Amino acid sequence: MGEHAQWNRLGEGRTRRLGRAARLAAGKVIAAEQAVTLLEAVLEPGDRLCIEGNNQKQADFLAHALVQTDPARVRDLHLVQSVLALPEHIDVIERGQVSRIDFSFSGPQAGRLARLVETGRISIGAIHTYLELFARYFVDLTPNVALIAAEAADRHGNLYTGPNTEDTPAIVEATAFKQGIVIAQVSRVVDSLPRVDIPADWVDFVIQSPEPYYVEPLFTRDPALITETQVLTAMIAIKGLYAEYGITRLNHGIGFDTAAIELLLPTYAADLGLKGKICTHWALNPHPTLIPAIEAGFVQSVHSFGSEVGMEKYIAARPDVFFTGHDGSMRSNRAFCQAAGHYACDLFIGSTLQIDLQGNSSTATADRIAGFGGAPNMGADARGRRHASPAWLRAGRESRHDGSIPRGRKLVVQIVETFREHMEPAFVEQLDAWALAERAKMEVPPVMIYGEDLTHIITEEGIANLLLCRTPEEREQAIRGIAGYTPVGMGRDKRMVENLRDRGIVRRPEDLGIDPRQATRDLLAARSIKDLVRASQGLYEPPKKFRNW
Amino acid sequence: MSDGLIFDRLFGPSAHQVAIRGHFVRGQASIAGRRVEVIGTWDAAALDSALTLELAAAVLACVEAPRPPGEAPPPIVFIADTEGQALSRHEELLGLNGYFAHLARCVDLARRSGHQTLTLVNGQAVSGGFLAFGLLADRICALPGAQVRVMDLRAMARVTKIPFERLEVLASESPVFAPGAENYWRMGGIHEVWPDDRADWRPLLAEALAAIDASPAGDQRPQLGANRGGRLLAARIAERVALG
Amino acid sequence: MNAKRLNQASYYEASARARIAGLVDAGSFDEFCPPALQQTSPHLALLDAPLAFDDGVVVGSARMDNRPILIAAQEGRFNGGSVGEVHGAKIRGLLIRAVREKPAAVILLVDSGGVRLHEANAGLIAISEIMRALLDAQAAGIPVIAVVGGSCGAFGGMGIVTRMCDVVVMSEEGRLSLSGPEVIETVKGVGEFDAKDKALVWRTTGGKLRRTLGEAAYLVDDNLDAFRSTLAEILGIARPDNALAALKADQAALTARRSTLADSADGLDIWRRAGFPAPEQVPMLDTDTFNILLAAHPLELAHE
Amino acid sequence: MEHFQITLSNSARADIRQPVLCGVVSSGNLEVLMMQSDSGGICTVDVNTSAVGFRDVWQAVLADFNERHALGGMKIAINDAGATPAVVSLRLRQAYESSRSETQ
Repeated sequence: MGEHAQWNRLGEGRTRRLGRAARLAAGKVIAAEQAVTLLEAVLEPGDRLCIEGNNQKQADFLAHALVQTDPARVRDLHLVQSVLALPEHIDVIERGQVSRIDFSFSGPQAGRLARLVETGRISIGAIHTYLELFARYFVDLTPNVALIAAEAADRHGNLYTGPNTEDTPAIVEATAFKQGIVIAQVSRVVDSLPRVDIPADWVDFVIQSPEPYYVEPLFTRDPALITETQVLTAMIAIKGLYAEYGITRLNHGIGFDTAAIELLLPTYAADLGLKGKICTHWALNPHPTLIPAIEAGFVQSVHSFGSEVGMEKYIAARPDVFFTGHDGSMRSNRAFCQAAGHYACDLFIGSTLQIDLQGNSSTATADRIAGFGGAPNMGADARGRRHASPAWLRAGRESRHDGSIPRGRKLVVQIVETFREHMEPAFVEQLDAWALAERAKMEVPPVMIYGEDLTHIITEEGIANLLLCRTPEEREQAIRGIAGYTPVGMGRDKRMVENLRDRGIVRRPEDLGIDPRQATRDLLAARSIKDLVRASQGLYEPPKKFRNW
Repeated sequence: MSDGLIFDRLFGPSAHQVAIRGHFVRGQASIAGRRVEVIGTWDAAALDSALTLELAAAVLACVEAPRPPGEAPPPIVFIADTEGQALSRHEELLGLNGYFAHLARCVDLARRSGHQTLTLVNGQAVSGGFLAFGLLADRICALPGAQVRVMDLRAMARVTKIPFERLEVLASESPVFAPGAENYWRMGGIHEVWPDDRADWRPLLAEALAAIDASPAGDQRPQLGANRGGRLLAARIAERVALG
Repeated sequence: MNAKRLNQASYYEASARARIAGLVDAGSFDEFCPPALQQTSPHLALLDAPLAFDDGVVVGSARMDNRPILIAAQEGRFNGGSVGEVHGAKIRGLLIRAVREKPAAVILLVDSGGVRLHEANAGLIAISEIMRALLDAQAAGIPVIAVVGGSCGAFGGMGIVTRMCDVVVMSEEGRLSLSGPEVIETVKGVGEFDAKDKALVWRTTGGKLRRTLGEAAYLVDDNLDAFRSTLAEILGIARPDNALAALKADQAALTARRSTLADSADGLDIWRRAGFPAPEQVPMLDTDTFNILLAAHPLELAHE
Repeated sequence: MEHFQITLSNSARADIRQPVLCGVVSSGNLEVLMMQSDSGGICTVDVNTSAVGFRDVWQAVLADFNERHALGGMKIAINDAGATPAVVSLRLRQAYESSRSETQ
């Protein structure tokens, strides 16, 4: 008998916790005022806790309840969640209720987090990529309790997560099937749901929050702010890379550089005859700047990590392009989309703050601990990949200099201006990540994309094709060769760079037949948010801060 | 200055019938044997569309008023005391700038109809409220103690992001941005700053009106600014563009 | 279906020089007081601020549909198109020149927040001098046309100057008013005017509202060709009229506007009153549709 | 603001009959004025910039530009509000090209 018991400690723990919470509700639905009491009832010292904090959707009400719990009862927690975005996520650490954190991204709270680490008030297990953290949910970081957010619940506890499903399935699956407790905050409780995203028997408690959960419009880039230089780098990317490799399956990072590419597809790329030949299948959030390309018939399919505020009606009206439920609204899924971006895309392109001479890049600065979210998953060669595509094969061919067995390679591209605003150089001898690693006592410097994965760098000075470089010296000179007038660029060996140019390793705009004077904003398919709305036939409804109407 | 006193000093105690209604000034007076019309704003008026229409109506009435044959149109004396344009969303919706433009055209019509126009800055003249009518007169005089400005130095420091202390120092070298009737005088934007040692302003007023007759037609202020050394480029550049 | 291409050059985004180049007959522009003279602002230099060789305004003569015109273009991206001593003197000089040269019109491409604070006194005086010179040009029978479609709109003294012009042409992105929303918010509080609520700002100052109120005679698309063809059309018909009868009619209309709009909070109320079928949709309407709807639903002023 | 003059030598003679201005002085942007001078194989560049401490970058950008273009006997004046070298190079090229088209 005693032997049996040790095989079900998790189940007994679950029974114990549910027992303490039983007096709070007859069914699964619990009143908002009881949220703090519920958390105090189910949480035990040493618990691994996930407060669903995605890139966009936040379980903000439950996070707020957590910081009101009694620190004597709720303590020694181990936070395991993808994003530390809300002030409450840091507040609960400052209140001394958390002893350890494992996460992926903490952009909005990066400064506070760095101070906590420096003063020894928190220990970081690791800063993961999204996929890596989700993977560990199923190995050694399974949550005991998950606080999640959904759009709506029915009385049984079925959840509708709608367009912003994001991390929820990964969190709930890990928690529910390892005897954990799942608590959902929902914006409304209804009799019947548009569709069921999370079945009721995976959910223990439902709380209707007084306010709908907060969603940040993270992926909206106002075309009005795209510069001529960004138009130029976008032209270089399209003509020198997308067209050359025939890239059909891809992921774009967030930024004005990539927004410029999206907005040049129906104009510049169409003029080059590239419609149907590039950019047909995407792992991408529903960027509003992709609307003109979709309307122009460039895009066949988009699967998304999460949604974007204001894009709901547009997405629902384009079911051939987006993944939508039978109810018409989109279904996103961060874990699957990350996997798609890693394995099924031929190209990742994104921006960064710094690139060093080996091609390592990072957005880390010395006084902020931010992490990189999903970029490292997309921005890494998928070494397990086996299926071929022309772009993948060509990149593989270019990278093999030793007659080794034929194999493809993912294109991993950084697109930057040589100088950011305030004349901060994008190319550096040493990444600030080293200084951060020292201050925060990290085991490895936080690199976003490793030089060995990086295949191309695009600046307004041209493209460096790192695949074709045969030696570390060539690689360094290729990087210096497109680093313009930064100290790194000015330190180049001019003769060697010209040599690389002859071999097509460094390609200037003129080598590609691009005249920088043609790079004007008039090439953009939309020059304002209003243009995007019009392109969407009025279906896109941008958040207020982006509207002048 | 108390309501009546200024008009006593300008015209003499029994030579004016000027009524002050809220922020609006209207009446008649005589100076050196000539009848003059008095129109203006009072008590640091924030100029809004209603007050602007009152001023414009008064100017139009002067232009329209029947006169005995052979009598010259009477001069119009504008009293400008304004803290600037009214700051209100509704006024912006109405298009307050259009009301000011209308008033400016009315003042110009009066000038072209033969009325001399003279502005007396009393109290303060700020920015848009001053532009709307005061600055359009043939001649502009600042009464003793009058303040003229666009913006005070602290606000300017905030907007231009230039430290206040530095602006203070520079203000002593240049009349171009700091508040003060004297600065406007040096730049030719104000023709006279009246001294504060006279109890009786009648001679000054009569001289000012006579000076309008004596001065050449057209806007002489840029040249005045050059002659006084406070505004060296305005006249020269306008001439280069006009004649070049 | 192909997305509509925006390959026409945007007026809003064009520089002052590019606007002139896009509006006048090719090769006809002759600049006065050109940048080569480097007539920069000594006052900006004193404050150690960036200078521009044209002090933010381009003035000259040109031809439009082969008619002679004088034209000025303010550069909104240099110091918000603000008027200082040199800038103002160039515009004034152009208007004085008009009296002598008798062009078909003077065209002012206004893109300005008003007085330049770095030289506030000089700027205020300069604007009043522009007003005087503008009235002189009109008195000489020269029509003055204002165009408002840039990022700074027409505010402050330049908002007054714009409304003194004989015809105002706007795009929906243009704004025409007096005090900037930021100024009103700073002084009177966010409750009076929330400057960050851009939709409200446009419903209070933007091109569609100004066209509805009749302050702008034309609302055109944001491209240089649309502005050009409208201006060419106006050239033949605009006539200045500052006579007593005209000003009395304006006095009556402005009085009626005050009472008609006494209860209107912003453009929505005005479009509702005018009888637009879906007032809340007006800001999103394209220019042609808006103009057709406005013709069918003009705002009637309640004359007392 | 920082002011300095950079002198370039170039034996290829510029031919500008009409002075040319390109660009606008706004944040991150600049204006370039190109004029003919009578200084033979010399090109003087007057730079007035709000970004203090980048004289060596200006020197490098202008030297590269000088290598590819005929600047002898040209006078260049620049008002800069913190433009990046990319924008500077672009404006220089635009100004140069339009100076040539004006003379044709």
